[in-house]
Amino acid sequence: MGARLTLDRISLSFGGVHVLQDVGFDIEPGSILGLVGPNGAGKTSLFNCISGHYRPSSGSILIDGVEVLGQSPARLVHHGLARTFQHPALQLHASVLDNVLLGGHTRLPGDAVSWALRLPYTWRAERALRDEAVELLERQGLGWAARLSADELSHGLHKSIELCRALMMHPSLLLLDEPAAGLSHGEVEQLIATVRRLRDEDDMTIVVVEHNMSLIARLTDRVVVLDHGRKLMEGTAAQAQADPRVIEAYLGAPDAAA
Amino acid sequence: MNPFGTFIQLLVDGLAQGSIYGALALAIVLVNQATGLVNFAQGGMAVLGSYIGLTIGNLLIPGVGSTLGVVLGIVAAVIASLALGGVVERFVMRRFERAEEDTKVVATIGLLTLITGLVGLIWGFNPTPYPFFFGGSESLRIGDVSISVWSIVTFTTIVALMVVLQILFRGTKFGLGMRAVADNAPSAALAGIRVGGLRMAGWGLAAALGTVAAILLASKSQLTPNNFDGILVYALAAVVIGGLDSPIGAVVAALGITILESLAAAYIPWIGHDLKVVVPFVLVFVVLIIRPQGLFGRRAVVRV
Amino acid sequence: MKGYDAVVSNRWVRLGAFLVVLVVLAVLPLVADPFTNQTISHIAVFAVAILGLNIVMGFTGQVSLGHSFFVGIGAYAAIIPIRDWWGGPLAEGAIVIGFVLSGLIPGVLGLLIALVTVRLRGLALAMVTIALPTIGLPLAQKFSDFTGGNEGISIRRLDYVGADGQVHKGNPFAAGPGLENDQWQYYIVIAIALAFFALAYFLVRGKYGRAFAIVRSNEAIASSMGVSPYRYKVLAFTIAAVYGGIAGFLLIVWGQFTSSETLAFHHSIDLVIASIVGGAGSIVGAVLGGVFYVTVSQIMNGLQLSIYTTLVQGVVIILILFLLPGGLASLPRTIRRLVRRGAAGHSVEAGHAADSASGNTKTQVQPSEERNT
Amino acid sequence: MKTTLSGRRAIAVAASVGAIALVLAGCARGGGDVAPTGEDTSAAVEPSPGITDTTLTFGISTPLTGATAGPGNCTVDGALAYFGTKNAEGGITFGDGKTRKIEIKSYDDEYNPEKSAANFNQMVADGVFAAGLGLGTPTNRAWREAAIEADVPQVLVMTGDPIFSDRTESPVQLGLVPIYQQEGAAFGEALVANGQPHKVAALYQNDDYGKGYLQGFKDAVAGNPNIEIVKELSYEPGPASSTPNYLEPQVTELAGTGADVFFQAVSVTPRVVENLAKAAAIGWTPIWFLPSNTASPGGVLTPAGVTETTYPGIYAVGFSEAAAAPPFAESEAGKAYFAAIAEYAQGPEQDGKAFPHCVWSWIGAQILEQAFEKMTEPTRDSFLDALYSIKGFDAQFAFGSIDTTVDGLPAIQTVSLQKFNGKGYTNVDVVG
Repeated sequence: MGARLTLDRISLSFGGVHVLQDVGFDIEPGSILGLVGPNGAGKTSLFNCISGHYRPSSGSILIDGVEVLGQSPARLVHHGLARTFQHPALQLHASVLDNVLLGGHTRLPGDAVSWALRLPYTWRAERALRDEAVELLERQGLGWAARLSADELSHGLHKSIELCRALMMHPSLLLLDEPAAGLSHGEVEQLIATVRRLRDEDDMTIVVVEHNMSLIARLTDRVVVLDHGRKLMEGTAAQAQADPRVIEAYLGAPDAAA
Repeated sequence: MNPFGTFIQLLVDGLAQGSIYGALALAIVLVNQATGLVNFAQGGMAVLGSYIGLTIGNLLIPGVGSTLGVVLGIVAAVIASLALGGVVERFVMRRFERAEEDTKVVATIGLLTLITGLVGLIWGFNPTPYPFFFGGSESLRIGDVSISVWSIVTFTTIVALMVVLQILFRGTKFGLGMRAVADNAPSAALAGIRVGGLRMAGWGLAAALGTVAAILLASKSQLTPNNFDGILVYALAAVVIGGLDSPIGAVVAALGITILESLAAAYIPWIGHDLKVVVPFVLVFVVLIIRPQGLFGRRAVVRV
Repeated sequence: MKGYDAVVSNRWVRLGAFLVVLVVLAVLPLVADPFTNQTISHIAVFAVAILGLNIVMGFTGQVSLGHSFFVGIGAYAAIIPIRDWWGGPLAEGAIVIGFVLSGLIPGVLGLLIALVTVRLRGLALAMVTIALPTIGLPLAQKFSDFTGGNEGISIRRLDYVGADGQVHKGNPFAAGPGLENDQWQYYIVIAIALAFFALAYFLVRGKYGRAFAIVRSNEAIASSMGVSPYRYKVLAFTIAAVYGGIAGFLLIVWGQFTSSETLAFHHSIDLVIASIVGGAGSIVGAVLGGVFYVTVSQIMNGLQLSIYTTLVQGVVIILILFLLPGGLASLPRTIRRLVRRGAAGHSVEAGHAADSASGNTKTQVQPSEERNT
Repeated sequence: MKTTLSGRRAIAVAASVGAIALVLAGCARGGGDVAPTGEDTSAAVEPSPGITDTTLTFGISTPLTGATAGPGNCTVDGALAYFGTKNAEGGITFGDGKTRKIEIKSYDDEYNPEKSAANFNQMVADGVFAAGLGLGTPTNRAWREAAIEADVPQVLVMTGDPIFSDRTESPVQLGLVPIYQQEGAAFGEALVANGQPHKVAALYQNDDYGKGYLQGFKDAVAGNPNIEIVKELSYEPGPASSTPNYLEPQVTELAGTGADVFFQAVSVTPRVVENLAKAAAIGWTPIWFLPSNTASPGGVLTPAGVTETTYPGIYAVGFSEAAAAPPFAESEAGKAYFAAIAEYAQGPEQDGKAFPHCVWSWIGAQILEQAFEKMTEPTRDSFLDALYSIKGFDAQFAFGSIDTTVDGLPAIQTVSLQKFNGKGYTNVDVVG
């Protein structure tokens, strides 16, 4: 079941610079929200607020009605939140499988002593997780890469692996930070299919930060447009593309709107 | 000597000894600003520099007379250290530019081991007196308190160096460039700053500074290969307390911990001289917990 | 499925190799001369200490320059109960108490210190860890009535009252019939060291290994995965302290002596150097580090060139950092890489395009275990 | 199929290695032990390890690198110089009539007890006949009991720790230099002897060295109301990282007591130099007491800028002539000593006079030679018997004669109180 995410009047500032001002919106469970806006609009900062990496100076963040503002990112995971990063930070010297397994961290039972003693239940949990990860990778068409070292793969594959890692967390709320950046055309198509499937089959709530407006238009149910740390408008992608304020905001950086 | 005289004497002596720690701390700050790492070999390099100066000075003395010989020796030591620092940065530390923090630390520890081994083999382990070119052991008396010429020279030299560095850091293009490099080397490079050159300069200057401190120390208490081992630990404590990016902070902290340590030893009986070394390090704990960037340091913004 | 086959067979090979090592380790002391046994025990003592350092430095990336503090405290925690109680009503129990305390006391101290300090980054943590031996050594000397000060405590010839009511001198780690002391001490040291290596080996695989690795490489991502960097760094620091303490116990088994010197800061530096030379991010590296720590001095002594030891160590560490950043443990991998690059020269991805098109899943298999080893 | 095959193969290899090893184990060490412990009726004595008809190997474990490397290298170099000269003359004629050359093997312990313990194991493996002369209390203590267990003589160690000369505690040991208490007591007795009232300030290293000196002094002045110890300060010693950087605060604090005698048991040369200069600078001019290892005229007093008139008296306890004093260098023996050091020393930049330990080691070597000449069998027992029975031997550079027959005292026992005369030291009996 997807989570409902409600933001209310989120403000964030660094050393007197207002990065976000009174941003708020609400996402229906099981829908895809696009977060768009020109460079420096505050999209990633907002992401970081939701995922707990930044602490907003005021406002409220509710996941399924529970206030999570001020909780550490590691705590937020227990609210069903998972995210990807603009630059996928994988363990380059670890295998793809190990990278993906990391996503299942919180689902593994046992303390350090049990694991050091290799008690049978830790062992079994690890094996079950491993099977699940292999299956997930195979579903993404990455089964062949499971045992390769991450640094032997391309950027596009890193993005896919990172997504798998996030999916291993069984999230109800998934934040994707520029998932299509640097992907080839074919990879983008695959991404769209995957994200749609997550919404339709797994009923996930998904927030996507993306520059690529055509991708946003195809993928999202609604969009929120940010500019200079403020919410410019909220609506469907078509409404946003037609909105004069949005066009004006992008005019300063026309290439970004491409 | 009356109790008040003792107190003042402890303060005065603390300032002089603390200046030595401060100078090394200053060198550590300089390297940190230039290359973003902490150089554990700073003390070893300083000792190496002063041995070079001593050797050159001794070679010159028969020809040019003792005072000039010593002065030229010191000049030679400073020049040699500048070169040494630059060379070490360029050909050793440059390799670890992108390495992780612990690798860099270990690289400088390796450097320290190498230099210590080398100095011991070349110059031996005998404590060697270092000539001072004017009456270093003379002292002035003000009431009960005596202030040695050495103390005055040391203190003023270090304070002058600190001021020069502070101006260099905050007020010149060179310092600005250095800070830009420390903050973000790639963008500094894009902005046309010669990152490599600045780093070499930072290391060279730091090595020269350390050598000045080592010579000052040696002129009081002889030169040995391990002269700076204990002092390095104090200098690091000073850097942490004062803040890694603040020349003034480093020197003030160095003076502060030295004086505090002496006073605690003299006036808090259960600490005494046995446990006075504990004082600066407990202070390190306290400062780090309350103000992790150091008393004078600026807080770094953590980016995700 | 064929990929799995390869891994399984690989595991059998590994198991076989492990059994060989085990058998050799078990039989060797019966054959070898005492010095060999003592040397191997000595290596094992420091391998355990270095393993602790690897867990905190290599696996979670925290610079610790105070490891000798934990080794020294562990040695005291082991030797003082034995000195005071062995031969009394507690008999051999004193050794067990010493063993438990040698892990427990450093562990608790490590935990307390970590709770306060691991929030600090890089250098600040290094500084705090320097403070540990710097404070610990004068304290140990201050309370010399209890710790023996710099004269130390020796339990090789401990006075005890025997069953006959007479005072005897005895070594708590003297062998029973059929074994020599060096053999007996070897078995104790090796058994405990192996056990702690096994624990570490299992720990850094699976859940905790992945968590440590991500904490080391990217704390922001770690926390997004539900891995609290703070908790895992505290955990690693505490484990390292326990390993240091256990190494202290083993030091007592090996040499039956300790003094305040064991705590000294420069021994921490020696351990850090050994850790890096062996390979900080690796279990095997700890053994190699121990070999380096013990045998370099021995070889230099043997050549009667010990005044060059410091220089040689300095050169070795710089060379290792230049040529083998992963330490000696990474030598096979580096060679493999060089060979592969020389032989194939093709990128894996290029190969993959063809593979996946034809549905062929046979690619180079790199068992994930290898990367941590 | 492949799986099980390679698995079986691996286990088979393991098993066969084990089997071979077990077979080896059965015959190697267990079998070897039986022969020598069998009958003991043969007439010829079985020589101990490390001695042949032409050579004897002597091991020295001492700090050769690190903060204590200076004096540490000296402990090797003095012996190398002495035996180097003797070997060049053809060797030493032993009590059993054979002439042997002495081979010195040195082992670096970095002033680290764990390394010195490892060094002992290595020395045993290298087959040294005996070991000793090494510097340091904790480092020698670390293998004292191991040496007893292994029955390897650990002799003429350079530490004033009394345990090494206690025959019951240390049956195969002997100290070389006077125990610290003796030195402290010598000064105390001389101070009492002058009959004047004195206020004493003390600065000592907080270890067996400093505490031993102070204890000896206190015992000697105990019960004498004339002498009052007004203040005692200490400092924590330790090599390298924890070497105290300066002790001037202590000197300043002690100066505040107005004491007229300064009992200073500090073992770090540069610190003593600083302290001597400091006290003069702040106008405190007490009578000084210096311990034997940091009283060198050339190495300590001259660098401190101290002259005969700076203080009412600088006293040191000596048990050997100081190589840095002019009369030493002018004497025939002194010239021979410096020539030998120049030829045989292995330590870097060794001048033989910066630390007194070179001379002490030279004296130790002479005592060893005495023992070698007296031992009638090539065994450690015979060597120890010979070593423990030297009496009335006047070693070069040592004050008084060597007497190793007294339980509880080291080989060199005669300590003399000496007063600085501007160039070197002259022996005195009374302070003042």
